Amino acid sequence: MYHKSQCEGFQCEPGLLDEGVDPEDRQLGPVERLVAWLRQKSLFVLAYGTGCGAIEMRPLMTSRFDAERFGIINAPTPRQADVLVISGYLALKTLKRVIRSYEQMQEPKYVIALGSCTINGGMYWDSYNTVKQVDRYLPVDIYVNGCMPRPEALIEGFVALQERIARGEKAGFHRYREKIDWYKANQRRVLGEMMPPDYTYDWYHAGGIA
Amino acid sequence: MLEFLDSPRVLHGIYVLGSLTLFVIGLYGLLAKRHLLKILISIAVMELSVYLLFVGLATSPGETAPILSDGLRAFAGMADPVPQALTLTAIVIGMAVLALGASLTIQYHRLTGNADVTAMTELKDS
Amino acid sequence: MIKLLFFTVSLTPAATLLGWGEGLAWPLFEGVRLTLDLTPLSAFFLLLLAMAAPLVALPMLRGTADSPAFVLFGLLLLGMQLLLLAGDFISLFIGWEIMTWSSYLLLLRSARTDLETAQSYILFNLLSAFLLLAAILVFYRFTGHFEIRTAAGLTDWQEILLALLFGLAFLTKVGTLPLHLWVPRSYDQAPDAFSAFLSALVSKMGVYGLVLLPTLFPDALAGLLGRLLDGPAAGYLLAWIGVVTSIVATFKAISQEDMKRLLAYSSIAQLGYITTAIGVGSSLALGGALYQALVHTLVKLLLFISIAGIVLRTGQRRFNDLGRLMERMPISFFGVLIGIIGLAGMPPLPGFAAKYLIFVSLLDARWLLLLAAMVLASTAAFVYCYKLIYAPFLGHANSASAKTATEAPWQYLVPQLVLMGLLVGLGLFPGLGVRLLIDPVLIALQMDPLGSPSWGELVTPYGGYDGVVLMVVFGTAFVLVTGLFFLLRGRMRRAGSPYDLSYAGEVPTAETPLHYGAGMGRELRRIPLVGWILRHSTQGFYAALVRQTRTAAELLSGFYSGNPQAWVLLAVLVFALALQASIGGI
Amino acid sequence: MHAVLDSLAMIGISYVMGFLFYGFYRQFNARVQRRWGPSIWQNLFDNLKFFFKSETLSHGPMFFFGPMIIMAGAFTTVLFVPFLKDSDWLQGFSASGNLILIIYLLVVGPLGNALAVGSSGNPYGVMGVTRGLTRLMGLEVPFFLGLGLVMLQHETTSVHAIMAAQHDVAHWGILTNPIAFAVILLPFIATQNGSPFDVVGAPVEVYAGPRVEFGGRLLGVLMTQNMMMSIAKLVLVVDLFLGGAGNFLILILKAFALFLLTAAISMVFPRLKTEQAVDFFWKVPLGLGVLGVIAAVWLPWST
Amino acid sequence: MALPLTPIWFVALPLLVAFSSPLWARLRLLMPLLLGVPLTLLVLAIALHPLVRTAPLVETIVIAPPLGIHLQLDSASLLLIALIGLASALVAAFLWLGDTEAHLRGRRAFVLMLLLIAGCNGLVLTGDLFNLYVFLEIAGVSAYALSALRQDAPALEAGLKYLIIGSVAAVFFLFAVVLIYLQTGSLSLGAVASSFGEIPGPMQILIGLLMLVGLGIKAELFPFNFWVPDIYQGSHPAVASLFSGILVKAFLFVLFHLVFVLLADPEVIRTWLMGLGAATMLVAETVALRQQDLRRMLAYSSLGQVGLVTLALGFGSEATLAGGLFHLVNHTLVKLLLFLLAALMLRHLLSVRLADLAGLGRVMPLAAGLFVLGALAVLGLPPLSGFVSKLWILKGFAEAQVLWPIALILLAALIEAAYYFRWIKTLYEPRAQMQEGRPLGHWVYAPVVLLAGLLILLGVAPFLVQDLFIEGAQSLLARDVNLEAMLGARP
Repeated sequence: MYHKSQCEGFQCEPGLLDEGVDPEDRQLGPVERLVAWLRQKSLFVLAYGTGCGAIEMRPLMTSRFDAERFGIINAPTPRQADVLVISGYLALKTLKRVIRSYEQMQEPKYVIALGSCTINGGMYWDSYNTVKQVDRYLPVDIYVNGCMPRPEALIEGFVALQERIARGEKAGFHRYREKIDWYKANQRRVLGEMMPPDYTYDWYHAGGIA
Repeated sequence: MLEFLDSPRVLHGIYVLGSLTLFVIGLYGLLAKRHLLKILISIAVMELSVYLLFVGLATSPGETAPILSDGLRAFAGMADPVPQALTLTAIVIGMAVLALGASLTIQYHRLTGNADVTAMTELKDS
Repeated sequence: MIKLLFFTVSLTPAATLLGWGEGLAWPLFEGVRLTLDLTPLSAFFLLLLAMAAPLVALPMLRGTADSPAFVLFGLLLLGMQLLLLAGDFISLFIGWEIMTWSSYLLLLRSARTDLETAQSYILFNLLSAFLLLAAILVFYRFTGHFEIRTAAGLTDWQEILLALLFGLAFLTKVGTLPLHLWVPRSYDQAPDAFSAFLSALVSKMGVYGLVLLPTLFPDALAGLLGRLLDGPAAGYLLAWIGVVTSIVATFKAISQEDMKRLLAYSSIAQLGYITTAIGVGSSLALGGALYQALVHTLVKLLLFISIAGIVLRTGQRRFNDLGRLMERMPISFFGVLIGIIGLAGMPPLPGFAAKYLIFVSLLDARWLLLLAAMVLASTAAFVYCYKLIYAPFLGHANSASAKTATEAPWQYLVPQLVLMGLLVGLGLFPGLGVRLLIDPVLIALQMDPLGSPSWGELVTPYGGYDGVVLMVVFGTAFVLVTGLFFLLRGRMRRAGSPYDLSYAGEVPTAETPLHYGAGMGRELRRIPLVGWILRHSTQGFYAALVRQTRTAAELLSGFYSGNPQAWVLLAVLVFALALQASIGGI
Repeated sequence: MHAVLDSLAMIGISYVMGFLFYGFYRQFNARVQRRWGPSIWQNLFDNLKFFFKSETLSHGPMFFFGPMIIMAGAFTTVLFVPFLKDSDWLQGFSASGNLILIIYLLVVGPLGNALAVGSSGNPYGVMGVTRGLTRLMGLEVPFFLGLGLVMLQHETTSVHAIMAAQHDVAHWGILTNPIAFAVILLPFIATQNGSPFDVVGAPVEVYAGPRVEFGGRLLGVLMTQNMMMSIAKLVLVVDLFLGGAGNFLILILKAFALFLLTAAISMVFPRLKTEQAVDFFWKVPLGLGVLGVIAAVWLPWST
Repeated sequence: MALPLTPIWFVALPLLVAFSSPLWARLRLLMPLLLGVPLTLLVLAIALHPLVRTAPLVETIVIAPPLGIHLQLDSASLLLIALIGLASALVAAFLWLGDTEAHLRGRRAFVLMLLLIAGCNGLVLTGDLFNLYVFLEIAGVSAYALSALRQDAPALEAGLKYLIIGSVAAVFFLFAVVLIYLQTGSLSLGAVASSFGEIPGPMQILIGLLMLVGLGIKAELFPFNFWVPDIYQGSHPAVASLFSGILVKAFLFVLFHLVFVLLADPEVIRTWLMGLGAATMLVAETVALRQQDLRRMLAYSSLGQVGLVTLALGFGSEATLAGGLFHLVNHTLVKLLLFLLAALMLRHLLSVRLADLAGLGRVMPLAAGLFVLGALAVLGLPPLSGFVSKLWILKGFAEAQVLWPIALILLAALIEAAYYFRWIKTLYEPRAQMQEGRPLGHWVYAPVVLLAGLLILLGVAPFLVQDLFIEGAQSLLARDVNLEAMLGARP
């Protein structure tokens, strides 16, 4: 039985989401603008299929939805990926691997949380072994809501992401670097003994450069 | 009645037959007997047969022993002396070998308690 | 003191080469006179010897002085010099035999040599030696002299018989296919520094013999069937033997789990190329064969010495037990790197020049199928070359000793540096090698020299290439690219741990099997041809031969029963039978 | 100065051509699959994006030098392939090289990169390298045999001489030596890492391949060299079989025609496993090559 | 009175010294004399060499006409005499310096060894068939007794076996002698030779076969040599070295001497002899593969070499004869070396079985090294003397355009290598644990090292001695000259 012994997500830290968004529009120079434009034209996706959402990822690349026309293509390994799509509820086992995959991606990198279960627990809101709210553990850039969201919704999410990239806004990975202690504390709370070894993230503590 | 025995051919034939018989007996003993002394005796018998053959064939009927004495000054009518001398020598040598063999057999028997030729298995391919 | 003396001894081949006056002669006995003479061909191989001997001697100096090994090494050098300087076959054979047994005794100095290895080494080498002796005697029977010079007045069949006997002898030494059983195990188990010498030099003596053959019997290769396409027909057979050897040995090398065994098989394969080239027999091919011999000597010395250093420092020789030594033994790493580049015949190192000459000679003879087969062998060689550098130096350290190893001692590093320098220099100036080393030999063999317009250029009738330009272009490109990238590298971050891998979201630990050392190339078995080759081996045949001989010995030893009566019985029976046969038969 | 300009031009041309060709390939592929597909510039965007990634992970010096070696190898290869016939321009250093050298140069870079893969310590990467080397072992035999037929036909290994011999359409290699072209065609696709022989670095399905540890700008370098190397190979085959090119436009046309042919073949076949590919190469193209050799060398009418 | 330099001393001196042994025992001169007598004989042989070069030396000691002892010394027999002198001197030196077991240094051994020397010399020298029989028995009896000298079970067994088979051989030989006498009426070799051709054919064959069996047993040819390994194993290795080194060689010489003198055309039995030689060689080498006892292995190897020599001598061309004689000498030296080393190992470790010798190279480096040297010499590997003699033989075959013996010899050498190198490998087994045995002095090695030096010297500079062998071969072949000399010496 699920006991609501502690607050979760927005209930505890309501200001968190707003804090990530940079209030004043940063002015981009021409080179930065070009770079940002190039970045949004090419998104390599690491699709992390943890639940039923994974089934909605496949049609994205098929002739019907053809995400490739947006420059979106699957990447084989996290090293090459720009976008991590977390598609489904996260259990402790999968959370650990999602974090690991995210940390192995090269910046700039973005996270799309796909589906209600990922975002707020959804139908597993009182399950004893799922992680309810992914944005406590990883910085999510785009939330694609639904149970399950259609591929069209996902494409919309991508397009939104592209727009944000082109605007040169501060993204989730900045937030992750800046608030690493908070994220790690959250992660440690649920993972406990299963925390990955120090070397996987300790460079974040040094400002992201090691 | 037994004159035909005086003919050298017949006589030599008998010698040959006899000594060959002896030889074969010796050979049989050598191959079939297992006691060391019997084997030595068989060898002696074989040697003996050869001596007999030698002396027998070298002598023809009517010849006397080749001993130069009693006024005999020539070898006329005498048997060829060489085979006899040689046979004597050979007998001596055979004797010596036999003696050595017998002594070795005795020592061997003392040491190991057997004199069986087939039981001599100390030395063999490993 | 002993060490100094030994090192001086190892310089004797160089002294011989430099100080050789005119021929020497030594009467052995009635009708046999040993003559020693330095021809350009023998000078070429003597040069290899002179170069290799001190380089191999240096690692042997490490640790306590092993005087018997030093003496044997000296004898080995003596035998090889005799072999190379021989003006007649008897001296050649004497040198050959001294080389055989002294190298065998050196092989016994290793603690790892087992009985089967030792036996196979000596028996195959003696087989080779006795074949050589038989060939020499048949040669003597046909010509009435022992001198090494072109044999005149032989019929075709006589020449072919001789070439066959000589050829078998020399092919055994170079470890051609069905006769290669001894090579991998002995190279593997020999003392580590000595393996270098075995592979680099001792096997070259077989090559020396093979190169000698066409000069002895100019018509033997073409004699049987005339000319096939544009090359000698009998040589076609020899060339195929060489190529099949290379292919099989290459695949065997890929499947090895032990560094030295891999090198041994690669040695067989490389010598297979030489065999092929000799089969072609044109001046291009012989030039290629000599060049390959030169390169192979340098490369195998380098590789075996580097690996000896690894074995010295870690005590491990299996691919599974090593890994990530690159950071601990950087010079050895570069040694092996240069070595495998040479071994694989990649430009710009001189291995390419050798391969180029051989390829062109095959093209010249229009033996395209051979060319394809050879390409197969030399491409497959990339796999084992990669395995050789990956498994010890890259990947993950797989044993405690590999994690704590230090760089090899200077006795191992100096030869490596020298050899690296030689290889790079020769790669830069392939024409220089041709001009200085190959052409004099070819001229002496009454063939057209290859010629080279400049030091850097290697030229054939089919076109050539310029080593200097190649090296400069590649070097410039490398410097430019690296520099540019370094300027624009952005934020570069060094991985925090060797286990920081993208490993399907997992976090591998020291227990995770991350090192792909011995398993590399195992999946090649699934290719039908390769699987077939790897499933078969000549070992069973030789084992059966040994078994049969043992059975025969057992049967025959039934005669020696230890029972006097049986002896007498047999003697009498034989007597009776012989009597019956000779008198009764009349 | 001329050499420097010439080299820069060749490198630039091969870079641009490579990305455009492959951009076209992606769109062509998409159209065959009845979808819109990305723009023709998409490959360029991808590449530049990687060059502008702000973070790059390295596993040590060797890991860093691997892509540099492969890039240098690609430059060298490009510079040793003559782009134009009878021209002073776009020749690079091809006068100092030959066909066999170029074939070997094609593998220098990948082997250098293999070192980097090895030093990363990722077994999947090494597995990919092994697959690549295995495929190389399979494809090189018929490829070399086909080129051997060409070299035999012209009795030279010099690319210039082979080009010069094909002075008009009737003397194009593809007409005078069609078997050789047929022999090298499929291995050529494999050298281009094209489907159906692309299991080595296959983009999606396999969590493996030589590039598994490369990301950021190093990956950009790898993509760049791949494109340039592809162009070098294309131009080489154009030189050998399509009579070379007199000027830049014809070069693009011929290369594009050839590219279209290979792309069309790639598109319609499913991917083969490595060992299947090797076995295939040793059976079909090599068998064809043996027939070619018999026709060219062994039969009585062949001189 | 100046003692004339005559061949009789070769037989007489050892006999005299042997029979006056009580005196020497009292004077404690046994060992010096055992060394001195062969050395004297060796010097005598060298002194006689210039005489013999010109013509064979024939001497007849008349007991009573027409009885007499004919001694004939030609180049070939001189070679054998010198070899016997040298070999027995080396063994004597080994016994003396090596501080060997008491029973080998006692009076009995002294007498028996000198008798053996006398017998062998007599065998080689005699020109009379019956004397041949007598010397055969002298040598035989002393050999039986020598092998039983240690008087433990193996030694007695060896002695008895040797005695049985030796006596049978003697009976066969005697039978042949008797038949010859009955057919020709004479026993002198010269006379027999001149009338041998007149004996009816079947009888010739019978005689020949009887002789072949008799001498074949003694000279260790194939179907008659089954006794050899047992005897060599049972005897002390030093004694075995004498058997292998001189006794067999004397008998081989006798066999071929008879063949070349009696038969006007030796080619009629060439095939027989070569066949026997080849069979001996191959069978012995093959069986040797599975031996576990060093002495037994050496015995088989010795058989193999005897087969090789038989093959070479049986062919009967000048080059093979010369090579065969050289090989005879080499083999004597090598087998002395190896058996004496076996004696040393036996003393040190109390066993010479393969398993017990593992790792010997560390405990007795010199012995092991010399063993390797000896093995290389047996195998005929340069630069040791075995190579030269083997090459000489092979060259002889090649000159005569006969190739099959070459193939067989090389095959046999390969098989031989298989077991010799197995032993060598075992000697240098790195993993074996070897206990320290009894220490040996340095002087023990002196004769062995001398032997090794000789092997190397003969291997490097065989031209120093080649004339000896060529002359020996020529004198063996020169039947007419020999006959003339022998007949001319008839009283």
